[in-house]
Amino acid sequence: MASVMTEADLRARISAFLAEHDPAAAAGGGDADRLAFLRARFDAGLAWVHFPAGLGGLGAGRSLQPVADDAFAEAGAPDNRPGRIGIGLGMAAPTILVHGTDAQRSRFLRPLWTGEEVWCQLFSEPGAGSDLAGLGTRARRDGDDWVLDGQKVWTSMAHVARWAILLARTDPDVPKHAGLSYFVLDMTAPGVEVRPLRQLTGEAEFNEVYLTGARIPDAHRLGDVGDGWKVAQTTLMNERVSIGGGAMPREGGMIGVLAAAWRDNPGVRTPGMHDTVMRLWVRAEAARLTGLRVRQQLAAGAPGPDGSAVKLSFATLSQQISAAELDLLGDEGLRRDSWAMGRPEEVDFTGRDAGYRYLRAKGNSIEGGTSEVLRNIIAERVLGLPAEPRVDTRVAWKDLPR
Amino acid sequence: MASVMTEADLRARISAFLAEHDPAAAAGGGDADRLAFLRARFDAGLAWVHFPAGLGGLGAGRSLQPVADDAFAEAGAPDNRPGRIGIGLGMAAPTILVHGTDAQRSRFLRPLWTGEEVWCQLFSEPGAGSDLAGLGTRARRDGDDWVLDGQKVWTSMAHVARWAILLARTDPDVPKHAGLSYFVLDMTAPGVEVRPLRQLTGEAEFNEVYLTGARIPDAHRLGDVGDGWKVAQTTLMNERVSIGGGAMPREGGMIGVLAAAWRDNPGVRTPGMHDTVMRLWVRAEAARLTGLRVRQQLAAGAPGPDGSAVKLSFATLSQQISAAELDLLGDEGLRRDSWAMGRPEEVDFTGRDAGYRYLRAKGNSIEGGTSEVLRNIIAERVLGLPAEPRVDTRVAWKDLPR
Amino acid sequence: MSDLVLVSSADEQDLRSGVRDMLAAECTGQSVLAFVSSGADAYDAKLWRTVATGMGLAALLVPEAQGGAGAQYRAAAVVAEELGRAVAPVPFLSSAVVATTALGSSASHELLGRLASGELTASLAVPYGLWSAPPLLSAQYGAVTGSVRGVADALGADVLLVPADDGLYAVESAAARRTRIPSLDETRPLCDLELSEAPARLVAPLAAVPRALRVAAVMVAAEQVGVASWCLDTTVAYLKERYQFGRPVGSFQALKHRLADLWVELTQARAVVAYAVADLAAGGDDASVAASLAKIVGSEVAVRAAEECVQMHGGIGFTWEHPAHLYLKRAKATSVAYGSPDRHRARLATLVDLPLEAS
Amino acid sequence: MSDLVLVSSADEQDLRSGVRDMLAAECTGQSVLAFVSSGADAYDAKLWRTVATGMGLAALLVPEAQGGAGAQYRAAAVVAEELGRAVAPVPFLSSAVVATTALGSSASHELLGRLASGELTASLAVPYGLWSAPPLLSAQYGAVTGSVRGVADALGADVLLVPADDGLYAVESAAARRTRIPSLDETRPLCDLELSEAPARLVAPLAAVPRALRVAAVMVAAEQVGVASWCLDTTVAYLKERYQFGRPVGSFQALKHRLADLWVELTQARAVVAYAVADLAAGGDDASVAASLAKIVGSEVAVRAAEECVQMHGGIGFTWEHPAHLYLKRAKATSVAYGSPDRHRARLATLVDLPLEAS
Repeated sequence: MASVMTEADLRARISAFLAEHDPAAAAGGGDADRLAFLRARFDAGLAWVHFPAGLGGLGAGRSLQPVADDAFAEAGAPDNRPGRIGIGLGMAAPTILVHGTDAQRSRFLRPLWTGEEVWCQLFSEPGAGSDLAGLGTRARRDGDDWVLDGQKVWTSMAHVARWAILLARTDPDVPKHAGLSYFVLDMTAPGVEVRPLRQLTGEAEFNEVYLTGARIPDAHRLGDVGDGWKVAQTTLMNERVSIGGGAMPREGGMIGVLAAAWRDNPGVRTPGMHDTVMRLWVRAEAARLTGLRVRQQLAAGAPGPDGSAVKLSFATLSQQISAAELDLLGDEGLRRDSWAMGRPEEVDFTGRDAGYRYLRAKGNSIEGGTSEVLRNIIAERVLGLPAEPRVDTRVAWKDLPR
Repeated sequence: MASVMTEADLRARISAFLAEHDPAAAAGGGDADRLAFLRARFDAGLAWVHFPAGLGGLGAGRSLQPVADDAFAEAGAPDNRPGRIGIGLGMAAPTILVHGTDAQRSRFLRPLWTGEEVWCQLFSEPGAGSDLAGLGTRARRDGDDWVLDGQKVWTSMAHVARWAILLARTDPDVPKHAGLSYFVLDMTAPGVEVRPLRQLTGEAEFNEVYLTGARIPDAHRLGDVGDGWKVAQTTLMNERVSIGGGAMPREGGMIGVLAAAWRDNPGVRTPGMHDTVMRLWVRAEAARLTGLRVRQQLAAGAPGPDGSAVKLSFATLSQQISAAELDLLGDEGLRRDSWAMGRPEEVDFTGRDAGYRYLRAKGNSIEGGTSEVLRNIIAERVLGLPAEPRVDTRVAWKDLPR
Repeated sequence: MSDLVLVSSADEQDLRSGVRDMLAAECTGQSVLAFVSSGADAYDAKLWRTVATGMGLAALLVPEAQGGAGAQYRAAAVVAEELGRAVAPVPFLSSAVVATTALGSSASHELLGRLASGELTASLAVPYGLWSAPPLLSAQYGAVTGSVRGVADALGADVLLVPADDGLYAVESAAARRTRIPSLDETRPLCDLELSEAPARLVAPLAAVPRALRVAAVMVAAEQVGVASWCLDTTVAYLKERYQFGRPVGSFQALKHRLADLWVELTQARAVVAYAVADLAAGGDDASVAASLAKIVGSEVAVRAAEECVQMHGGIGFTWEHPAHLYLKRAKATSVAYGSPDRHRARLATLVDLPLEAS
Repeated sequence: MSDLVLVSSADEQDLRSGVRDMLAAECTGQSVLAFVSSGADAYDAKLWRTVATGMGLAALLVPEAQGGAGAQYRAAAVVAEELGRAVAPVPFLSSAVVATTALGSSASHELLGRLASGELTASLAVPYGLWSAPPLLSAQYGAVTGSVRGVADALGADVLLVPADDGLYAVESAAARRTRIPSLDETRPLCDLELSEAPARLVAPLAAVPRALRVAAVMVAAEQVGVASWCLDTTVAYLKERYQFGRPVGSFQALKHRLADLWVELTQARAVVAYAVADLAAGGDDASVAASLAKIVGSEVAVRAAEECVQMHGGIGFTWEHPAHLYLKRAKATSVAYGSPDRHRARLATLVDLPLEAS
């Protein structure tokens, strides 16, 4: 079904909108001005243009979104701080759109997009990392509510989030994939406790979330009872697309940091390190060009599987490059800015000091799907290699060894 | 049980023997003189001194063998051309010693050691490589004989061998490990056909052996019917010990070839290749020192598992080093001596030209147990990591998918 | 440069299918094996007629004025990749790419028309591993004297293009003494050339050589992508059907992960080569960087894929009868052709201002 | 050199057990974590008393004449390895190995006796990454002036050994301005030193420094073997008990193969370090080559083991609460200590006649 909205149509609508709503005034004004502008943009269907009319969009093609974003940016309009609400935009919103009821869509999407309400994701558990479907947080039905007990982990933004998307076990007596349901949890509800989770960089980007009798109204269930795994696929698919995504110039990202370190420190150069730097430069440029090609495939409507290559090589490269930077700098590279426990709301993998970059990069092959899981996915879904013998798919969840 | 034989005892016996049998005359004489000398050495128990008396040995400690070998070599005595009869010495002999009847030991060991009779090994099949226990060559009982049908592969020396150690399936109705028996096959028997197997170097070191109704008297069975897998373990254990074994000086083996290529060709040096050469030099020296340490552990009677590390890294290194040599030499390295199909009886991995070395090294991670199988062994037997789920150990061999 | 098109057009996909179908019929693993085992010919003449004349692919890089198809780099890269996938023993790279590009730098030359039609083949008389300035022979009174070692496809070429003192000369190959070298990759045989006052015509300036080498690096990288892709596909197919331990070998996770990594590397090589080809097609703003990148990444993935192909086939991969070794030899030989990855990284360092020495 | 003993004696095995048992009681992952998290101290003073005084291990490299145990390199390597296995925050390496070796080069010095007893600790005032000639401070009229960046364990040292114009000087550490640097490895903190006419005594010739660095490279390599071995053992144990997909994670072949490779590398590193230590103990015929080899191989295996340890622990390995990161930081920091593998490969190239440039 081809979209009827053309680029010219869209530009006309944006011009009209901007004529009525002064972007500069909104950007220069207070929070209320900013919010009013964003709400108006949403109501005009210019938020995510590929969403349906009435939900912040115009039912336009996905490829037109950059047109809108660029036009608003050029006009100096305030943005919705996408770095802060990435989980809402990238994971919760597409899931609510596909699996939510009309009431859920109307309630959640607008404040999600404007940034009034921050979202977080309560999927991973200490006992369920790569094997997400093995999770054990229980949701028991009680009247019109569900009562939650369990522990979630690796939750970024939980300490500022208003809402969470959450996966819980509603039936332990069936095989693990069949006993899950998907909910929206009010993070301000009683029985929800958020604790910072300090990571090896010293910072605490993430949280642990303890659920002790926390209640969720059944109206905040997304999808049918027992369909949680299916609903979560929508979330995870969108997560993978969003990681390692943006277009970059040559020497963008971590390789630019290493190249600068090389250029700025002629005194530490050696032939061996030169070889290392050049090998990494080539790999980084290859990865960058691959990303460029993936985006062209997407734009051409032929989304190949190459996106998984992008995420996998992003992790490997960021680790190798940050390690090489430390090797290059020698003991000067061991000097950190601080070990204090910060709580950053946005993460810059290339930021701070060389030690931070090296340590933070270790997370890139764990968060959002380990590199091992990604290799399994490539081997089985892309190359069509056979699965390993499975021992966990036909047994009731409660009877699995753990 | 400590050996009573001391090094001094042994040296005295050797001196006495050499006084009676002129080593120089034997070495300088014809084949008959050579053979007479070797037979006498065997009969004096100075062949493999750790073998029992009467079977070429003195029941001495294994660590005394180098004393005997060195003494005979220093005296200029003829040797039994160990490179040509390696399979007999390294694999058949220990297996016959442990599992053979007295009659079998008496018949086979003496001409095996003197080199009168060359042995080969008929284990691998086209359908059973890493999964040796899955082999399909059938042995059916017929009176006092067994009748063999099947195909064996990767048989070095089959074209000159008089005898073969052979593993065949005597019962397809039980799980695969339980249905095997172990035989000695007369390679001159009717129904045994040997064809050269050309390999990617252009040479044919190996053979395929076709068995079509070939008969083996039951008296040439080693171990009980159905115990073939157990008997084969003795053979394979001895194979692994013998691969990658000998002591080497620094820059011995493949790394010496690469180092010489570096020193002899200043015109092709680059910083990048220098880094590669140095990395490999370090790895090769580390592997060499590891071999030295393994031999000290063996001599101290504490044979650690480090021997598997030696075989695995030998394969990896020989491949990387020979590849680096080609990279270093550029198009000059592409010049081969010849593609003619030779039939070498002894193999020198470091011989011929750079292209030969690169190609031949590819076999090092396949022959005598693939590197993948070796990694499984290290992971499970050394590190104690759990086995993968098995689907093939409780099913009758004939019902396995293949 | 980010508006270069890195994905295939429908026409390019059609061309790919056409070439692949033809090769599936006329250039199988077994036929190449038979070609190499006999060691008799310099190239597969029948196959070359189909490629060059039948399908008109020798004309892709010949200017239209000389009867060619114009500088169709994107199409030529498709052909190079498919020929690599089949380790086809034909002089497409050496004659239709390298020699043709070198000649094409001259204003016009009647030789080009004959190369375009497939009537003649030519070979640039430089060592196969050349990546910088060529060794120059001596040219006097319309005759060339000297020797060149290890020239690709010169054995079967009708014309040699010889870099000499003041330009590139064309020499009838019959006027040269050619000695075939048993070469690691017998699908692209090397020979040594001796010229003794061989009659020669000046056909292009010496500047034609580096340009031809740049195009060669890109096209050989496309070929390497084809080599790698055959190796990956063949290994995956084999591991699906080969059973050991009661399971398809392809279900073992260690192999799966290595193949996943290989696929990632191949995906990246495709993108890098697509970029280098697109840049050439668009006029070559970034030609030096792109060519070196492509040659590095293509060489590495081809060698790795071929090595994994041999290893993962186990014993059968080590035999002469299985075609895997043809790919291993091609991959390793082309990895040093027109400059090894190491040489190209050194060049790249200068181009992108990451020098070893302080400036 | 091949008659050097590369396996442990019974005495060495007893020493290893003794140190390991003590550390299991007094230096756990949780105690080191608490030490690092507080960031208050320069080293764990209580643990150091046990190591240095209680077990007498500070005396291992002190000559017998100065109240030490003689140059017991083999024993010192056992201790270094076990302290590495526990990422123990004590100045054994910097004081009992590096400073002691530097001082030991002088004929005799009363300081040595006090270092041997554990009464005092000392630190050689050179940058932690030093691998060639040290930066020299200025010495005049019995006082030293200048600064040194990034000195290991100087923060808690009583005495600084400062390389200056004409020799190595001893300075009371209170006479220096010391600034603690938040360092990647807080179990061996770095600080910057500023000396302004600090009273100083000449205690050894400058030649003491390269010798101390050579011994340091070997002993830090032993420590790295300990780091790697903790990482491998801990990962293997975790993967046996951690279930995902209804199976122990350690049954997944891709992880098994990576750990098998790591074990091979560790086995080799053990052999290389054993060789370097045995060579030192035997007088050091091959000391330069052996030290560089050990530092390269030890650094690489420690970093790889620690990186695999973090990765294979998944999320928990990325947290502050799990001790894996202590090993990652120690491994990475010691990989540049006393010269990175890259620097040592460059040195080795000269030593074994594999020069980059034509001679």
